Amino acid sequence: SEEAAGDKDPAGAGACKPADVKLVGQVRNESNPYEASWLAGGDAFAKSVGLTQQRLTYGGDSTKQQEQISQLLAGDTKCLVMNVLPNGDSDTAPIVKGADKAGAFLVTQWNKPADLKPADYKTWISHITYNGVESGKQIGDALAKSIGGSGGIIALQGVLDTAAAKDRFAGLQASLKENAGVQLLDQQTANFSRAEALTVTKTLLTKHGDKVKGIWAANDDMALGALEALQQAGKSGKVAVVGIDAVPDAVTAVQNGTMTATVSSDGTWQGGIGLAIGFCAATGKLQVKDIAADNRAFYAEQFLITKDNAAQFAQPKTDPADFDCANVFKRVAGPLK
Amino acid sequence: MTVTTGVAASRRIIRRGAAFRDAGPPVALVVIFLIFAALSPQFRSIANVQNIVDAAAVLAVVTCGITFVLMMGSIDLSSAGVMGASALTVSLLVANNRNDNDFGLAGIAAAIVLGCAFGFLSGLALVLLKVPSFMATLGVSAIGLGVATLMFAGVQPNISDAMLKSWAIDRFLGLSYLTWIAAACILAGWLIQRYTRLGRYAFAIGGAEEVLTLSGVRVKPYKVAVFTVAGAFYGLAGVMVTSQLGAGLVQAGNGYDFSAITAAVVGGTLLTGGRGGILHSTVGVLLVMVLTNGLVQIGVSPYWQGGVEGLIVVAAVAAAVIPQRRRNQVVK
Amino acid sequence: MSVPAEREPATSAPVPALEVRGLVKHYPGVKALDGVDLVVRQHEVLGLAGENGAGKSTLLKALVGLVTPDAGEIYVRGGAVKLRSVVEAANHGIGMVFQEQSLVPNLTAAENILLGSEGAAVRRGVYRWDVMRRLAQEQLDKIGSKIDPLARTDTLSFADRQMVEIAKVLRIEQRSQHPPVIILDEPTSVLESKEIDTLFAQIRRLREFASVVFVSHRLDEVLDVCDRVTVLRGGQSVGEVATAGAVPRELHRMMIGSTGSDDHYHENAAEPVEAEQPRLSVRGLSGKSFRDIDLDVAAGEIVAIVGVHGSGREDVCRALFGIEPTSAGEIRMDGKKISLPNTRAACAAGIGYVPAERKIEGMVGPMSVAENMTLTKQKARCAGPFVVPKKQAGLVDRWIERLSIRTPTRDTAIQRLSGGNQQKVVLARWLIGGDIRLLLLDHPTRGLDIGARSEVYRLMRELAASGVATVLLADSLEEAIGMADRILVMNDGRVATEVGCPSGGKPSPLDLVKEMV
Amino acid sequence: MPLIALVGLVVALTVADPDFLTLRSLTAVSRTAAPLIVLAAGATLIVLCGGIDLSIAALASLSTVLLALWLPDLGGLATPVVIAVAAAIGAVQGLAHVLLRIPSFIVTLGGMSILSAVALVVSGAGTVRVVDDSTVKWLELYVAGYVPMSAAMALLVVALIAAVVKATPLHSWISATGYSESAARLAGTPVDLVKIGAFCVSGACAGFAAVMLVSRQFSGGPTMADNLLLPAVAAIVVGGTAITGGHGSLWRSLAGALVVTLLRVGLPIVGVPSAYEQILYGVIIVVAVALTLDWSKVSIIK
Ligand SMILES: Nc1ncnc2c1ncn2[C@@H]1O[C@H](COP(=O)(O)OP(=O)(O)OP(=O)(O)O)[C@@H](O)[C@H]1O
Ligand SMILES: Nc1ncnc2c1ncn2[C@@H]1O[C@H](COP(=O)(O)OP(=O)(O)OP(=O)(O)O)[C@@H](O)[C@H]1O
Ligand SMILES: [Mg+2]
Ligand SMILES: [Mg+2]
Repeated sequence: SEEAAGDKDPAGAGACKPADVKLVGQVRNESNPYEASWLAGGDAFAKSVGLTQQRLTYGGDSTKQQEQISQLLAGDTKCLVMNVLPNGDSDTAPIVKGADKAGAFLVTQWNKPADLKPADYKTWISHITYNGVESGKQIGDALAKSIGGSGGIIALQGVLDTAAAKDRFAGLQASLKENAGVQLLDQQTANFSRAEALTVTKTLLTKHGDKVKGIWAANDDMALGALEALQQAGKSGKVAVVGIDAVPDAVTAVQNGTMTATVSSDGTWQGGIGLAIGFCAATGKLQVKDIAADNRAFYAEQFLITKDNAAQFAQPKTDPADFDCANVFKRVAGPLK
Repeated sequence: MTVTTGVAASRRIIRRGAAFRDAGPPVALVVIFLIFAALSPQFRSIANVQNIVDAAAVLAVVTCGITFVLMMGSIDLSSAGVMGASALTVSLLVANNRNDNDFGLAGIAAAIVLGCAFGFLSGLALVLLKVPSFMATLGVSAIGLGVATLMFAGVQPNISDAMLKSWAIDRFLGLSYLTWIAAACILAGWLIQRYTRLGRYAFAIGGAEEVLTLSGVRVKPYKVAVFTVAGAFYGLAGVMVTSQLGAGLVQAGNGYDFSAITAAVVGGTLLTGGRGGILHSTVGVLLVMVLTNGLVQIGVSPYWQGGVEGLIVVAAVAAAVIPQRRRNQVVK
Repeated sequence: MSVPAEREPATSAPVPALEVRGLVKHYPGVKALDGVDLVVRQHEVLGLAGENGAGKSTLLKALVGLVTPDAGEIYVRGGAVKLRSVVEAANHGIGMVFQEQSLVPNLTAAENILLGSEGAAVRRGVYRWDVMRRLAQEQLDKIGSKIDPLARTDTLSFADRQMVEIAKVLRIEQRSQHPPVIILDEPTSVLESKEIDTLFAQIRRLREFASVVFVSHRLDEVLDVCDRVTVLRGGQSVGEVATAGAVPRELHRMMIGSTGSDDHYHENAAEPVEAEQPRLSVRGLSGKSFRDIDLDVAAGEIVAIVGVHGSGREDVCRALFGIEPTSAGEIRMDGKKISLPNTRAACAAGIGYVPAERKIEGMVGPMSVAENMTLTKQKARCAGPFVVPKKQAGLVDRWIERLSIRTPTRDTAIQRLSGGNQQKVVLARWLIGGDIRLLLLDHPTRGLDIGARSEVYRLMRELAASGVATVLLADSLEEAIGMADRILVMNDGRVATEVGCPSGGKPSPLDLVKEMV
Repeated sequence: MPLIALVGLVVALTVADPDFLTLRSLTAVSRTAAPLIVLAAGATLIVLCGGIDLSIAALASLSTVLLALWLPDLGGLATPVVIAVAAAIGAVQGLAHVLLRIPSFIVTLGGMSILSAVALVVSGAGTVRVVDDSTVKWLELYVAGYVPMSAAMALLVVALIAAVVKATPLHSWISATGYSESAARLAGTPVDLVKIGAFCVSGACAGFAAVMLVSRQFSGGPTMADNLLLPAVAAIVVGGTAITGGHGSLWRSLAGALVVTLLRVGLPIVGVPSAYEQILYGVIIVVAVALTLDWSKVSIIK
């Protein structure tokens, strides 16, 4: 039997029996709604093919993620399928190289350095992400619109050294360029955290007072923190707030008007689709070499959620049909630039 | 800030500079406040001062708890886990969107009791298993986070309990209820420290634990009790964070462990125990909060903020120890 | 174990307050107590004498429940008791002032006095400071001490703290309706002679309503304050002496089993000093607690500095070792000007320092005898940068033999040695390099028994004979007079006067005391 | 004692998942543990002196950034230069601790945030990719086919420091400083130099750990090693080194680092769910310390 790593069918196509496939989903932690829904999506997919997903979490600790991956790859990797959320850009390369060497099927999401391309590897099937620049700009525009095109806003940045934070902020800057009347009063990092967003927002509100007409947050958690800050400052409803991710609380807030807009990123789908793509490849239903170049690294569809369409997103719905091997690339919105 | 072992060594320094030592942190607080006030007109606004005090509430409560532990010469890193567990507990027990519970104050009490239980666990690990508190509390923190994650179960519990939400929003004399709760905690902490056997023994344990044993005092129950009291403060802090955020977060206590130790130490509480106290720590908390707020107000780049804060903390402590420097002084 | 129901024929003598029979205590490798018998009568001051390591502290700790004896019985007022903790001992009316002062430095005197037996001062865990102050004041009044009960203990002087300890131990009266037994383990070793007088007055007062057990290595003190002395040797009681008319020599003989030399200070070994240039020459040295100190010490000379607490002599000593900063003045060694920014510089200049606080500053308790001995003069055990175990073993064993240090092995942790042997290791630390030129000895015989002390004196004489200059802060005026060639009297940070002290022409203590205050 | 904890853990994990005890799996553990071992080894020296170093992880992160930035220009020279720079930064902290008389906890806590800020700024708050990793690649090789080079190097670092300390007066000096600083100083021990030296070595170790991380990650990042702080301290304590100073050794920290690594990777890999993993981690680490601590050497546990 071929125990050792790396000497697999060079085409990168698997011939595993479906029952032999080992599905692994790895995210930062199970303690926030977004990643919890990701793992739930993975579980649902695994169940649909009669398997179980091994859930791995690394607590946002890059080294721990690497440690887990290398330990995982030190086991039996023949029919291993991994759907991984790298902690940061820097964590993707070692994961990819390790998986490639061990011949494990890999789908990564969100974080990837620009010059690292799945097309250069055999078993790194695909990289999925959302267009951060676009979503940052979309909510920036929505914010500008809701404050009537002019006035001061403040920005809450994410963890400064992540691509998501940078892209989204770049999107805001693009939006500011187009909306000349909107003025960025201040920007601070709140590290994607609800609690930090609360204190930072309070401080910025006292600093800029009534000049603040809107708050741009790089994710919904921070937007929700900002909402609390507004409520505590007695400014509930007087300042527009936008975020990204469409976590359930944010969608509800958009629905009832306390928040202006957010952008969908469908965690349940992300958790399922990565495993689905890997499963199809491992069982030979999908030949990696046949996958279109544009689908090896792509932006997934995302939607701006405003009061008008929020009801649609209130219940995230994953269509099992999305995970059929023929449909797995249905939500591709465009190739990664 | 300085550690002197034994009676003889302490004899040599106490008389000199006892006044300086306690004056250092308040002076530093005033100086830093004045510097920021001079640099930024927004900083010196009434609204911002209120904001600083309000923002200090949770940290003040955590620091109250940790101060007792530090006074004994132990350390406590469990606040992050305990606060997470208590935040989830309270948010699932008061009116919320996950279940039909609506226990109100009883739910809050339960969260505080849970905090006590975790503190009790740390204390037991220390006195029964003889695990240094650094490790024992780190372990308990992990356990707390695990328990919190279990309770979280994938869906964020949002609270709708009017009373708990109002704590963060309603104001009395310009300050939020949470701030008054923190003030009450400081007062309670001060009373415990000064007027109860628990507080005085915690102080004495930091001063000379072996002497207490020689005097026939059973030290272990007091150590456990101190950790339990600290746990209660963390439990309350978890509730307060939940009130602020309107939701129970596993990460409710993120970063409070080191911030609280920093605040206590900056305020003049010794890591080796036996000196400092609640009032010192309160000054430390204000100093830390003034710093974080001030740096944002004067517009220091977010990239540099952490660094500048670290630098100022080191400088403040350094300035505070200058009057008591001696050649053969033990600094750990 | 059968306990005789009826103890001591109830004739004339009342039942003893405390009696110990055949107490045995083993420690790994040592038999600390080997069947000790002891009787403490009511209203007497019983002295306990014995060499370092004779088992005095162990015996006393057994009496307050800190040490569980392996065999033997303890009777309190005729009844056999098992003492398992300090509290139980206190309930039987036995309390102890420990060899090392044991107060919590950051608590008030009142709290220390009431520690562990707060009584009415704490109700349901809540302090009532007014009651506490009153109760503490009552205790202090008993011994006539004037200190403020609410003063922090670490702001008190050594003597005052001793008073606090005694006041504290007297709290046991509250626990037992019988007259208490108060145990004082070496209470005088850290006190000045004036403070000792106060303490003795207290002890005599205690006798009115209590029994006292008193331990000291200063035999004259023992004879002075005690009614009776029991002598321990090797964990056994070897005799009993009524103090009336007894002389130290007799006690000493019982302690060590033979007659020691009469020439305590080895004065016949003292050699006249003739030096053209002083080894150490200090001019106008000033620091925080001393001003304008001039001091010359020739090679082979022993100069004692005397003064009361606060005279600044200790700080002068520490300044000469680079620990205490100086603001003015110059220091010359063999005519060469040196500066002493730190202890390293002092060591490099051939200066050695034996601090008074042996346990805290003198030795590193958990480290071995060998490591403690070689801590300073690393070169002596190294080849190049590397430690040569063989070289170290040879060196250390040689010095263990030469100073007759009693230790199981050279790798024994120094904290397990008796005080005298610890002190010898600390002294040896400076000698093994063979390059020591000036020794600063701060109370080098504190807590040592008479024999160990004598050996330290002999060592000092030998060193002087080999040309080492010595500055001595003596434990007592007698010691200073006995050992020194010259005495400097310090008063309030200045040198008050200088007294020649050659063999044969010694000044009297009174001459010195006049200048000290 | 730490060895018993280590063996016990391996046995427990093997029972939980028989696949765990394979050569490849153990090889992966040792490779994984390498940076942690090196970090813990350096910090052990400081703990032995009675202090603590909270800046090691931040310093390692900064070093990964510096190495990634300098590799293109300096090539093979970048590694020693980064280690030297890290050592210098460690020494500066040591100097601040000794000269300003600030507790090491505070100095290094401040150092941690300062170094993080510097790392954030010099990296432009992002990952610095290493395109040509030929000069650090050697750490990813295997000795004799099975022993990862990084693990071998970690072992070498521990052995080297431990041997130097043992064979020279440093051992006495460090223990004396840790057990009783004032006694050590009065014995003429170069207490200040020893402490600064310990900080310097700890810094160098952080630098070397950074090299290992870069060779593993093919990049440097301003927060890359940050999460290794608590595991490193845990490794030291689990090894049985007294956090109060004096008693302990680098070998103990090596065993401790392996225990901690096994817990970090072993529990999730054998299928313990995330929430229970944390609970188990907390329980096991406390029990491990209870097992390894030599109570006869430390009288009072704080
Ligand atoms: N905890 C202990 N462990 C091991 N040996 C001990 C311990 N305590 C005392 N010993 C040993 O028991 C013997 C008696 O010691 P003890 O302290 O009773 O002597 P001592 O008469 O009080 O001496 P000193 O005059 O120096 O105070 C000594 O040999 C000592 O080394
Ligand atoms: N400037 C000062 N301010 C306050 N206290 C001081 C000052 N200088 C010295 N002291 C204290 O005075 C005390 C006596 O000083 P020192 O120890 O030098 O006297 P000493 O004569 O050597 O006493 P001993 O007889 O115990 O050796 C010390 O406790 C010291 O702390
Ligand atoms: Mg004794
Ligand atoms: Mg003195």
